Amino acid sequence: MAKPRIAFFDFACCEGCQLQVINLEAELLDVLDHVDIVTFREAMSEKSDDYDIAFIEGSITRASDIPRLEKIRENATVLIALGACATIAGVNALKNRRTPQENLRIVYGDDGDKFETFPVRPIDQVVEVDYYLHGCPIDKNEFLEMVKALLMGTAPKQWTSAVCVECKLRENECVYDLGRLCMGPISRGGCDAICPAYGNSCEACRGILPDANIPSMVEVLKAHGASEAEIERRFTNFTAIDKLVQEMEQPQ
Amino acid sequence: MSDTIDLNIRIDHLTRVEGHGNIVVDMEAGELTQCKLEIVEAPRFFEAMLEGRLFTEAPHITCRICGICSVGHTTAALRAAETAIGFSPSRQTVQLRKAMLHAEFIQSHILHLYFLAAPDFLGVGSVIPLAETHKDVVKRALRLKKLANDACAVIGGRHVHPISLVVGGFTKLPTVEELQGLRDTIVAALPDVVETVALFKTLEIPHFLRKTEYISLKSDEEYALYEGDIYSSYGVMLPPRRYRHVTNEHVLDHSTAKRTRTAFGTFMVGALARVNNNFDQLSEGAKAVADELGFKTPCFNPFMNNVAQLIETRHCIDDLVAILDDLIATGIVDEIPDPQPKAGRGVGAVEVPRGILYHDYEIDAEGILTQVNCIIPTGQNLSNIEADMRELVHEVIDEPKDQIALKLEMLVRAYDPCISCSTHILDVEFV
Amino acid sequence: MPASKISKDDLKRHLSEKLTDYTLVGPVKSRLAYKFDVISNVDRLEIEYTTTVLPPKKQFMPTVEPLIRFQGDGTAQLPLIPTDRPVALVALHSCDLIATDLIDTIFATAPGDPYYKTRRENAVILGVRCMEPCDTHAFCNAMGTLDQKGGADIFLTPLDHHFLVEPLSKKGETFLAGAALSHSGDEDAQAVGRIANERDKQFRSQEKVDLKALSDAMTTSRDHEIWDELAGECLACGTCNITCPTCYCFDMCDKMELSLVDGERRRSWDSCQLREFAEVAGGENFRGTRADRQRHRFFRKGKYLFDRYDLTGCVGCGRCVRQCVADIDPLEVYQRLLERRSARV
Amino acid sequence: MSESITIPEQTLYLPIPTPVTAVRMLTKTECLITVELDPDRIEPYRPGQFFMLSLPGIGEAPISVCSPPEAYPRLQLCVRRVGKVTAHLHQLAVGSTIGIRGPMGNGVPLEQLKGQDLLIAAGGLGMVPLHALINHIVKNRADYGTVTVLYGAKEPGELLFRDELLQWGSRGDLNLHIAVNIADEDWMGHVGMITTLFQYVSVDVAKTAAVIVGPPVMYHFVMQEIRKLNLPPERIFLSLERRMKCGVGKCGHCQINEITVCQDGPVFSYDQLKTLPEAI
Ligand SMILES: Cc1cc2nc3c(=O)[nH]c(=O)nc-3n(C[C@H](O)[C@H](O)[C@H](O)COP(=O)(O)OP(=O)(O)OC[C@H]3O[C@@H](n4cnc5c(N)ncnc54)[C@H](O)[C@@H]3O)c2cc1C
Ligand code: SF4
Ligand code: SF4
Ligand code: SF4
Repeated sequence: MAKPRIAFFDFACCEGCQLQVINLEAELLDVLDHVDIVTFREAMSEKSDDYDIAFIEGSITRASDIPRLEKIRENATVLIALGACATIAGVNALKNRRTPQENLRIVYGDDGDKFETFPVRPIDQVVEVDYYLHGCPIDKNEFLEMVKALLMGTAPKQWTSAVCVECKLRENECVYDLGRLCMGPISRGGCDAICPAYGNSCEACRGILPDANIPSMVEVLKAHGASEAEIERRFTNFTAIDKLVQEMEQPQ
Repeated sequence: MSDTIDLNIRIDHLTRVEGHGNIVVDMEAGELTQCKLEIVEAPRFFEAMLEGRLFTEAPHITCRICGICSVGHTTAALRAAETAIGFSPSRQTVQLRKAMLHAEFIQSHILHLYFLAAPDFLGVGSVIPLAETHKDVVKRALRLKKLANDACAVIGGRHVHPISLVVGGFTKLPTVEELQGLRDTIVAALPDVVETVALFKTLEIPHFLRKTEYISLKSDEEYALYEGDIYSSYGVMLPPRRYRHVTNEHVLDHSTAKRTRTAFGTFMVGALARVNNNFDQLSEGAKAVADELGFKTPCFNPFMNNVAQLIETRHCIDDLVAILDDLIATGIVDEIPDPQPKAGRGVGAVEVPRGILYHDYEIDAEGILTQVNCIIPTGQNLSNIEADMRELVHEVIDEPKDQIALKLEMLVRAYDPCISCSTHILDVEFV
Repeated sequence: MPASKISKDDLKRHLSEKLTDYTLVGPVKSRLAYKFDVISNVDRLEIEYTTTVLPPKKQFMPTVEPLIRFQGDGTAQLPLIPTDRPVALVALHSCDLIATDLIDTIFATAPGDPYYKTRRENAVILGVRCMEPCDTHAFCNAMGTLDQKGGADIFLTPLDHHFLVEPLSKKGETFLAGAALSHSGDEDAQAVGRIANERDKQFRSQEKVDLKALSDAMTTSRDHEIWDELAGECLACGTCNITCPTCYCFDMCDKMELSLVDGERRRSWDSCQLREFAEVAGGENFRGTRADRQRHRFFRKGKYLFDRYDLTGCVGCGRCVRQCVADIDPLEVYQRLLERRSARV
Repeated sequence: MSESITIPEQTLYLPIPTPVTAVRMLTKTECLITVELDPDRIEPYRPGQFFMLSLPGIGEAPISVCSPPEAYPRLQLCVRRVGKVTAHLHQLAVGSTIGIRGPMGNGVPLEQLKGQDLLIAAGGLGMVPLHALINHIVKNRADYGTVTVLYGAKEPGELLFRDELLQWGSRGDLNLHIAVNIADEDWMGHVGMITTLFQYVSVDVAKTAAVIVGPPVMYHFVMQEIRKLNLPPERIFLSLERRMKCGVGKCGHCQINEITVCQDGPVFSYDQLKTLPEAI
């Protein structure tokens, strides 16, 4: 069987997710036994338009990104959103809280009009996405599992349970008990609760679960002393674009 | 001879660098009409995102500016925020942060040397063919990289977007046993560093000299990475809060002082600048590496930035071991960070692998960020890269076009530019 | 066997000596909470502690464990569970002892679970009496599990400077061989009685839950408004199940190595509060709402297991309410259900 | 029944490698897989029982017995492609090996059905276990009284076992009624929900048992019709589908009240189900 051909592409992002792939130090060479990486700009000069699986990193932030992404979708059999920027617009979506003009003025002052920008979108708002690899950054082991599943011709696991599940399985002390707030109860897991395991809050970088009980989460945050503004911040770190969150913010 | 030459070079989406950039060179009848490094990376508006957020969020948001320098951004953010609220972290916190930063230097330099730069010298397109032809070399690179990543995992949870580093200290502290384990693995890896030096000794670094100004941090205490004053090889020393004097001259500031400095031309930050400026404070091991690779200060060859990175890799490994020894000897005390907001302004100036990184925050009494400015090293280097490119084109103009293109690419890559970082690139507007 | 005791130092010494033959597992302290962990230095062991994050069940059924190993040649093998060294599981509270009893019953009911049984049989359990409520969440007294000795092989009662020691099985006696035991007189038994009396008053509720009445109350409470109220609060995060000593549901999934031929079929703890738990092909979900799932959770504790095995599925350890960020409290739920029942009767 | 082999606990979760001897597509989404069981390791099965089919690295899925007990040690399984495991089962090649655990569950109480008139109602994939039952009845026709089979499918293309349906229909000793919700051009038969077939049914309440298998929604409507027939609840049998992971009563996924569907079911009398809220 011919090795599947894999390509990586990046849009607006920090390229940390691609770095996580390179960070698979112990497994990288074995992965290369199973697949051909044909495009990976961050790490190689070779390029090709002939690939089976495309991993897309980054958010779409300007009109000129769209045809490029559409072209990739056309070429690829399987298209995977790699990391929070691509799956849920991630930290980039923070900019959507202001108009593009305001953003340009704040950062570039009078030079602002030299740039094109529009409200940030995750890539599934532009093309169809087959699978999601969530996280900011992605978990490199989850990437490996995804590659294995694809090689076996089966659907990769897409998480539907909360971060708390993995957090408790690791036997972490709840960070609420350490006096911090945490979005773990309503956030998509798959990260092995790495942030709470290191004593810090879950910031929902994998997005909020589709059937999350947002009103109750708000109550929990309040009960732990969070102000309205603080709650708003918690809900918008990585999920400013989340439909559920935006609905919550709509005045009743 | 060159006055009859027409030359057109366009390298779109330069590879093996962080972020998207194009090289454009146009020569008509020997006259260089265009010679630039175009930045096509989508702007990301981090400063705008940060305004209105809480100061404690800054490290976790700004590290997302760049995955490769994410510890660097975290550190700059921590330092800016703590300076603004007038908080001094404990010695233990500082030591652990320095260890993280060292690990990032090792990881970033190794990545650049083996994965991004070496393929040029070995005449291949990437590390992937090397995995076939030079399996041992690739494995060694991966081992060294893993070492750095493991260090970050032990101390901060992970390298890309570290977790436990927060304003005030750490949300979780490593145990002495973990630090001891880490120390042992690092020491065991020293032969890999020696091999790396031996490998780079065999590679031929292009000979190209152009005098420029080197800017880095400088400290009386140590080889300045985590903190220090801003120092120029032309002898100027400035406190971090006056960083705009070095960063903003070209476009925004038209003061007399500025014009004087413009007379010096462009400047370089990064490994070469640091090694040039602070050579004496390197570890003995690092000095030996310099010796072995024939590095002499001052060095005006930008291609030698790769060698400077290798020297620093050794320094960071040596110093990391020293820090770990110190932490193991003193033991780890549980501290729960609890920084309180206070109105103020703070500049965090930190050396990251590619040069000085500045974060400048203004915080109100509630701890809300009201003004944010981040200046990244690659933004500072851009003009210098272009100045080098212009001179290099003239030197190599007689070579075949693909050779010229390759040399230009190698030059740009030698700077290890990190274009994703370029949130503020337009301070040096030239597109 | 006459009542005996051992000084606290001697017990420590004895445990330390046992390290040569036994793998010692007991509570250790992390930052604020305790957890069961392998102990190589007895100084780390905290015999008097507040209930752990996860229950000791993880000792017999790890949170993730391989059930099958696949081999390149297409065959499947059973992973070996090493039993060369017995495990001494130290300082289980009464609630955890009773919970262990319950899971023993279920995982030994034909067909028995070989992995659980192997580990369980390989372990000697040292129970320890709680001399004060471990915190304000526990309600073991209300569930009737306080002071129970359940599946323990040895039961310890801490007094000022020594422990009363009751061996309860052959395994327990073997473990105690060579320990510096001395005779314990009536005054010790009286002291225990006195302390217990004081202790009982400190629990947050003094009332005992009538288990039979609770099961009956549940039978008529399917449409109680409480389920919707709980659904409003519950975040479906699964914490309550994962931390419960009597929950044993698991998921199974395969994890292959990069060779794609070698690999494992693993089971990992699961939670009935998660949306997908009861979903089948075609999208049908038999407990699609949080209300359905909360009801299932509590019925399982108070009714299903009781009806089937005559055991309480809730031992009052308080782990779930302690760790539920939405503060959902089983005791309150039971009381509400019982209230309506008594209002009706 | 032959003497049962007790599964040693040690091999509770261990799939037995079993050769695939035939694979045939029945419809666009269902295929029929035939395997040869190892009689030393896998005991005979009954209609209504199921097996766990296992593929290394992909997972396991509970699949009903589709062939009559008489076929043992041959076993047929009819699989609808809905997800991971089932998709891979569709790609099986003759000569390959799959892992099998089972038989599991109680199965249809054949002893109780003996001598009775039978009303059998199959909705969609529910025909799979009932195919095993009907074939058993056909092979032992004298043991049963009048047999009526109602079969409802969404559309003609989804009808399973079309050849056999023809045979059954032409036997004369089986009353077979088929309904499709949506007809196509070639469909000459009845159009409507399976419930509309009850107009053809008349039963002798004194000696009729009913066996019903179908998707959850179907139970709701079919039970309304069945109740009209006044059959005693203990002579009405239904098979339930639930999520299952272990198949041996441990994993908790298929629990309804105090019972587990995999161990105490999947076949239940209506009598039992009445006291099991949530069951249907
Ligand atoms: C007793 C019993 C007998 C069955 N008999 C047959 C049969 O004869 N033929 C047939 O085609 N199907 C049968 N099924 C259904 C079959 O088991 C599921 O379709 C199959 O497990 C789906 O697995 P998958 O890996 O292909 O799907 P997945 O990719 O895992 O998921 C697809 C969908 O199937 C659901 N699902 C996953 N696992 C299970 C599971 N273990 N049980 C039920 N649903 C699940 C998921 O919720 C999801 O909606 C039976 C189910 C039961 C409980
Ligand atoms: S998801 Fe996070 S780590 Fe990945 S590219 Fe985006 S910002 Fe970087
Ligand atoms: S720390 Fe966060 S993820 Fe972990 S249990 Fe607590 S709320 Fe859940
Ligand atoms: S722990 Fe609390 S919030 Fe989480 S699932 Fe259980 S009851 Fe719901």
